[in-house]
Amino acid sequence: MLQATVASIPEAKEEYLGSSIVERTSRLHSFADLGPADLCNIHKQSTTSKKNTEIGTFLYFTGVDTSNSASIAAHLQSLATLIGSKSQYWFGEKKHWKVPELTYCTYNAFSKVDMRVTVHIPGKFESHVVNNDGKFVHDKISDEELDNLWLETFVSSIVRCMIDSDDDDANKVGGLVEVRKINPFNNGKASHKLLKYFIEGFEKFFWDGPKLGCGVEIPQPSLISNYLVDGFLKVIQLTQSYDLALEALQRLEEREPSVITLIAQVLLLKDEEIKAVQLMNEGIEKNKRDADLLLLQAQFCMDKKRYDLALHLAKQAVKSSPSDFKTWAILVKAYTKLNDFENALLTLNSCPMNSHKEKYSLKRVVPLRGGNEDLHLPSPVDVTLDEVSNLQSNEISYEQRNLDPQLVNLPAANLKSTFAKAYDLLTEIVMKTGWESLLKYRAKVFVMEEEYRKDKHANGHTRKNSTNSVANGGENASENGNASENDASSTVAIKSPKKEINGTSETSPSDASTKLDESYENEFKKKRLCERWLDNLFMLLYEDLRAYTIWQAEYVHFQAQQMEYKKTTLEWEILGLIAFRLKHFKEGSIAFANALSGRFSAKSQREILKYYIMERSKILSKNSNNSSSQSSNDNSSTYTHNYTKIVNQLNERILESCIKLLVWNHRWYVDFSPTLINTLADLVSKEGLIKIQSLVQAVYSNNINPSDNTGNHGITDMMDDLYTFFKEYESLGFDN
Amino acid sequence: MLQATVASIPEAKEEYLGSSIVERTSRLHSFADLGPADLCNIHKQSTTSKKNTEIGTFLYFTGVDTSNSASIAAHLQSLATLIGSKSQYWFGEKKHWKVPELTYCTYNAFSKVDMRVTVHIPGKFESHVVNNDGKFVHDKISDEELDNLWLETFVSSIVRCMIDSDDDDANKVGGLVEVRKINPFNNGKASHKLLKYFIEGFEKFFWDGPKLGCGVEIPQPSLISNYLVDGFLKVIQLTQSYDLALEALQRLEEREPSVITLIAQVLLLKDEEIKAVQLMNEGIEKNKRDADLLLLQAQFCMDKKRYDLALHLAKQAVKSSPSDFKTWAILVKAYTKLNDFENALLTLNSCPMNSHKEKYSLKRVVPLRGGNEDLHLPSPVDVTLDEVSNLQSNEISYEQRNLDPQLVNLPAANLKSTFAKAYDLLTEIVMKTGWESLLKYRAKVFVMEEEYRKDKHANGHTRKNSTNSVANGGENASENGNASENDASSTVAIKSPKKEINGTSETSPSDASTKLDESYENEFKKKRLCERWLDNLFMLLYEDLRAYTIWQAEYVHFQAQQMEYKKTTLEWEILGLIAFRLKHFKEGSIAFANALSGRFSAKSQREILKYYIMERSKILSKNSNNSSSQSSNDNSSTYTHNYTKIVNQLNERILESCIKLLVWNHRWYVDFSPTLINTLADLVSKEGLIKIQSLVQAVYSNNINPSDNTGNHGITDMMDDLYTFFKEYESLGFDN
Amino acid sequence: MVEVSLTVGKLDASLALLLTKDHHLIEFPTILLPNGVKAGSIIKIKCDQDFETEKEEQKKFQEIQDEILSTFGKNLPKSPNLKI
Amino acid sequence: MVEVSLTVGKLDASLALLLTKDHHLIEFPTILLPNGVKAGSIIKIKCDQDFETEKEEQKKFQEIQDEILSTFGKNLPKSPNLKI
Repeated sequence: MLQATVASIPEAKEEYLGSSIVERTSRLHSFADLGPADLCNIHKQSTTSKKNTEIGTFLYFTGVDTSNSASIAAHLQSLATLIGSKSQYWFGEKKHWKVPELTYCTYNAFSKVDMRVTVHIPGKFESHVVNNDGKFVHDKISDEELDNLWLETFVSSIVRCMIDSDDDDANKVGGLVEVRKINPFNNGKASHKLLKYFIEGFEKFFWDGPKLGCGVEIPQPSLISNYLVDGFLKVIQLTQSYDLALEALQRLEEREPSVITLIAQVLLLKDEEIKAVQLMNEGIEKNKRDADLLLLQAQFCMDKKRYDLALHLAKQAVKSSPSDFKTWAILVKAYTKLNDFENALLTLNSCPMNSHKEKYSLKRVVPLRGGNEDLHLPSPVDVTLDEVSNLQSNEISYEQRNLDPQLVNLPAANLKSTFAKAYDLLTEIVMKTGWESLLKYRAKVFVMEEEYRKDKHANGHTRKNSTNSVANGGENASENGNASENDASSTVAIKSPKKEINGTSETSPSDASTKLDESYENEFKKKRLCERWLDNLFMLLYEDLRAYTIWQAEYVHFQAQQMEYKKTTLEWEILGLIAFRLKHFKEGSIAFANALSGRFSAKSQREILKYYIMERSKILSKNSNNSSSQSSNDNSSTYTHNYTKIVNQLNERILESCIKLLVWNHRWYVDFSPTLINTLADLVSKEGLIKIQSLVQAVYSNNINPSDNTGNHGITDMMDDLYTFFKEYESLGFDN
Repeated sequence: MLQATVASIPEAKEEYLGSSIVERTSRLHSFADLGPADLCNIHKQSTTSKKNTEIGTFLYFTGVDTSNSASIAAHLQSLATLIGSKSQYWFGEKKHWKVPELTYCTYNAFSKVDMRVTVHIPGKFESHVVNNDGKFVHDKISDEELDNLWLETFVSSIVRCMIDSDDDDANKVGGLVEVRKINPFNNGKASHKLLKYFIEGFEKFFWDGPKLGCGVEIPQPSLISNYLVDGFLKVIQLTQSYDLALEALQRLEEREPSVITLIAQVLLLKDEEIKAVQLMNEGIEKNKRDADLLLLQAQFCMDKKRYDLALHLAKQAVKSSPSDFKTWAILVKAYTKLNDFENALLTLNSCPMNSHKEKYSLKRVVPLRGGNEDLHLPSPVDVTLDEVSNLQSNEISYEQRNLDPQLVNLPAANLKSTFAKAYDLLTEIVMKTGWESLLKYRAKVFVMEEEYRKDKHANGHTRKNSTNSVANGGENASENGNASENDASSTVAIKSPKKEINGTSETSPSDASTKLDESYENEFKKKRLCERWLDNLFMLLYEDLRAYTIWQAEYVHFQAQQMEYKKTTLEWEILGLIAFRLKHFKEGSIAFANALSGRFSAKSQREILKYYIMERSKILSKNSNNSSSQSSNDNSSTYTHNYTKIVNQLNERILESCIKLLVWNHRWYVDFSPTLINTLADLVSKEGLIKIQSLVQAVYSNNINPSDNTGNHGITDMMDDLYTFFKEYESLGFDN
Repeated sequence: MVEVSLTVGKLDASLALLLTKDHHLIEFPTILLPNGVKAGSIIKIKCDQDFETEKEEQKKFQEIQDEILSTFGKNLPKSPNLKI
Repeated sequence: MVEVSLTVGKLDASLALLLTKDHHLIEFPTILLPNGVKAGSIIKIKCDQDFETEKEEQKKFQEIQDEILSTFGKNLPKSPNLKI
């Protein structure tokens, strides 16, 4: 197994000894939902310097076993040993540290208390419970209550480490880097015990799940939709422990019928499709307004390409839960798939927006007073792959400084929450209609907000003010005359017909209302007002399409001139992201491949990995159709040959992408990436572990090509860890 | 006339020569509505230092004549002469400056351009027009267009200086202090020309008025309600030029019938009540849905104490413009006056909130890089009154540091926009009902939001999200469990009955909706949901009442013990503000008087001035009733004697307050305070100029009591300026 | 006259969310819904112009205007303005 | 059945603001208003439960459920899983 090294521990300097704990305490009352990552405070003494001065550092953790104080103490002990075992470069100086004391804080999101363990070396360890006000409440707690608090804490920790998205770049600008992420379930036999303990905790605290918060698609957490449930399902998928999950869920269902949705979800994960379908049907018979179940059934029908059935279910879901974004969203999707674009736009316009919520992500609790100067970010040397590990940040900042201004800050890239999801729905529509037709559909169903901008109505009394937090671009532009005129000239194609009324008469209230009264009976009455946020999304869509079109046109032009179309990695990456937003996946994948041919980029790598997986599943589903219809065909064997070749190629690319991303994550102290593990598990289930092992062995045995930036080290060890994990949980394909 | 001295010019140091202009240019695109104050950039050379180094400073102006480039050049020229005429202390060093160059920028809010004049000394002056993008567009403009731009600029300037509230403390913490405010109409004969020019401009640009924005009570500016109209009416009131105004408005009315509201307003200002009533009646005959006119008529009936008539008009106003705050507000007031508290609460709950808008106030355009270290804030010595001019800031900061924690940050004090106005409506209700009855009325008409907190509905689909920017206290508290529990214990009296459903079942969607279905038909159906912001206002009201009650109880207790009830000026001031918010004006005035007995405070002085005026008008209206009914009474002469004494006393206090505030404003470079001028003009109209003059002469001849902190200097000169103004515009009473 | 069929999507304390066939979302006060309506119920709404009430209200409003005019808009003999 | 009288306070492109006697403010789609209605008009709204349509919709929904079950919920003979 890969042993943690001292170079895998990032640290930040404290302002004064213990200040990070003081800061955390002062912010306890502001922790919402899942709360922040665990915090570890380390006291360090230099053994080399004469004076016996102590300094304090801290870092964050996820995935550490927090099921009781003893296991945390053991973690701290081994951390102290690790740091004390070797000298290290510390802000340019070689230092040998001794660690006399460490404190670990982990947030119990159920009871809203901070659980803390302090280890003295040499000496004993002690633990504390700190409430929201920063007061120690340990004394007032019975042993039984304390056990319960620890179980809650453990469940909170696991949910946090599962929900914390590994889609994001581990090293994004200004983000949290002084954090180490560990796989909580990759600890041999012991982790089986932890898994069972977690499922036990899930069952026990299921009723408190809403306390942990929920994602952006629903306004309020419910018993069935919340982070506890999300985390639980992710654990089940990761460890493929479907039967354990089903047992627990069936017990819960006896008390709460709506749990049936979760059972059906696990059955689908387990590939027991028929059982799942039957169960969903039963559930709906019992409660035909169970929106979660209707959604699941609708999604199932979408996956089966029965959009007609999905449409009916989505309609019923909307009727059952009209304030949820996700019920409306699937209705939009169904209409889009059925080419009913007018209804798709009307339903999109009715989607309830949720501007106050953010996706869960780990954030700094202790601010860095000295900025990045306070950070000690060593490079782990145990696992390296030259092109990934040697990436120079000055190269990236050069690209940033010289970025094509057309590509800077395309506002669609910064959409958040439900606005991002609504944009996704809109691009699905434009993908099928094209821009010009989309505008026609829009004009057919909507009266545009700007025709009514003067309208007093737009203020207190409508839902429109929910949109004020949309990307700033649009809002600012409309606030001052000139800017919006300039804007108009650049996006002239997007503007709806100019107002005919002008100046004077338009602003006269009596006048305007008379005008409206006269005309409303005809055209306007049949149309609906386009919500301001949707209006804004059309604007952003136009900008994305413009950037995309310019790129494609330039590319053709350069090809005609037989000139090289040169872009930096960062520029290719942005173009790729635009293309992906617009669902031009092929073009996007070319851009990402170009980006990666320049240098490694985690984002491009992750996006192209998605593309490979998408392509493979397209080919696999085409083949399963072909194999039934063409089995008697003459070309069968050539077909099979080609097919095998393409799939093998894609699998190799997927494996390569995973490995590069694992190395990148490892360099940034992230040794737990559920998405990548799931991708590899899927590969193992399709190809068998033996084949994967030998592929890795062939390409990544240490130090093959040290000359051409593909030199590497430790990758097979890193992968061995994952093989062990697959074997431990008997992942599909682990035994062949 | 009071000549400006070099000590009346505050300055701020620029980062580099001309940087203030660069900053302003870069922010031009973000100027909204009226835009910021004029900016003056000054280049200064020290004549004493050997090296010929130039530094740059800047300050803001309002009230400068910006009707053409020559008048601005003249203003700059005299500023340069003033600075060059004398040496001055400059950051602790005696310096003699020469000014080789000055630039003046003034924003044209109609055409959204910045008009600039630069004067070189010696040399010529030049002017520029800068558009939103910071580009010079002077070349493309014809002479005629340029004249038009200057007229727009002048009107913008005058409106800015009238709208800029002089209610606010001139020297509030963190506010703009590097600004000098001048009375644009106190310039002898010349100012008559300016006044005519302004009215001409008003008439010409009336149709573009909405471009200048509007206050918080309406969501969007209209032709009749906007800052241009507000500024116009203020100028008319200040200069009492009603006939000029009526001529212009009558011409406008021919094209736009809704102008009738403004004509009626001017008639009321002019005290031509019967004409105004007839005109309002005519206007309503023509358009019975003219909300502005209905509002004016309703307000008139309120003033006449005919609340029954006002109620009908307010109802019609709401029906005519249901998205305006102000129509609903007067309906609430009418119900409150009629003791119909249930309807008062229901209509209050329907008031459309406007959380995005702020009151217009002058803001910094050029940030101070070095904070207050960059500010040169000399003390004018030409007009002083010891207790006002010698106020020490360390005394105030001592009081701030030692402030009673109970009085720190009472959230009702920080309400903004329509929320502050709604709170005012609520305190009017509680003033009549008392707290306990108010709670009963509330329980009778509302279902409380918290009973439905889990409710998904509260998200995208209701008007409730308009309230998210309400004072943070409430919002935060509800976001994390413990905090809101703590909160509950302190405000337990305000909480509505605890939820009966608990934990598990409450969060189960299917379950909860069944429960609701069963019960909604009875109680809930008849009640209305209390908007979250109103719920929050109840909370704030409770806190204000608690603070008020504690104060009153303590006071009684101390009196019983014959002990002195000791508070600092700041504490008395806060208590006074609480009392005023709660409409306990008598108690508030005592608190302000106590505050002012400790030291001068502009805020307390302003508030107590309001109280004196309120008291006087109460006595005057009581007397006009008495004089008709009791004229044959025996006590008549004693009554008249007492009455005269009280009114005289109040008038003296009003005069004293005005003078102190004028001195305070002058110390902070503010030589234009419309509210104070109007108050004094009112005094002159009641008492005659001669009496006021002799009163001032008697008390404020220079240097009477230099020993007891009432020493003064220049006050009679300052007042002479105002007398000249009154004479110039023939204010009522100027000639006796 | 307009008649339309709507589904009750959600039922709150005072507001119901109604859905039209073409995905209009309407906030509707529950007080205006017939008894017995539940989330999931379908309701029919008929809408008619009410000219009679309009006329009545107009008349009442005219009376108010007349009263205002006769109370405050006539030149009454002014009570002498006492100067003290 | 519930019948209520409302004033049209404001008429927008697609939404009208209606006011009840007791100062409820209702957003109402203009499409549901009768022709000829203006700002200031008074309208009558009648609201009834529509049991017939409820039944129809229920039936249609049941058919969808049945189709889903018969299409995806029966143990069909699996097509052989070719391993290549």
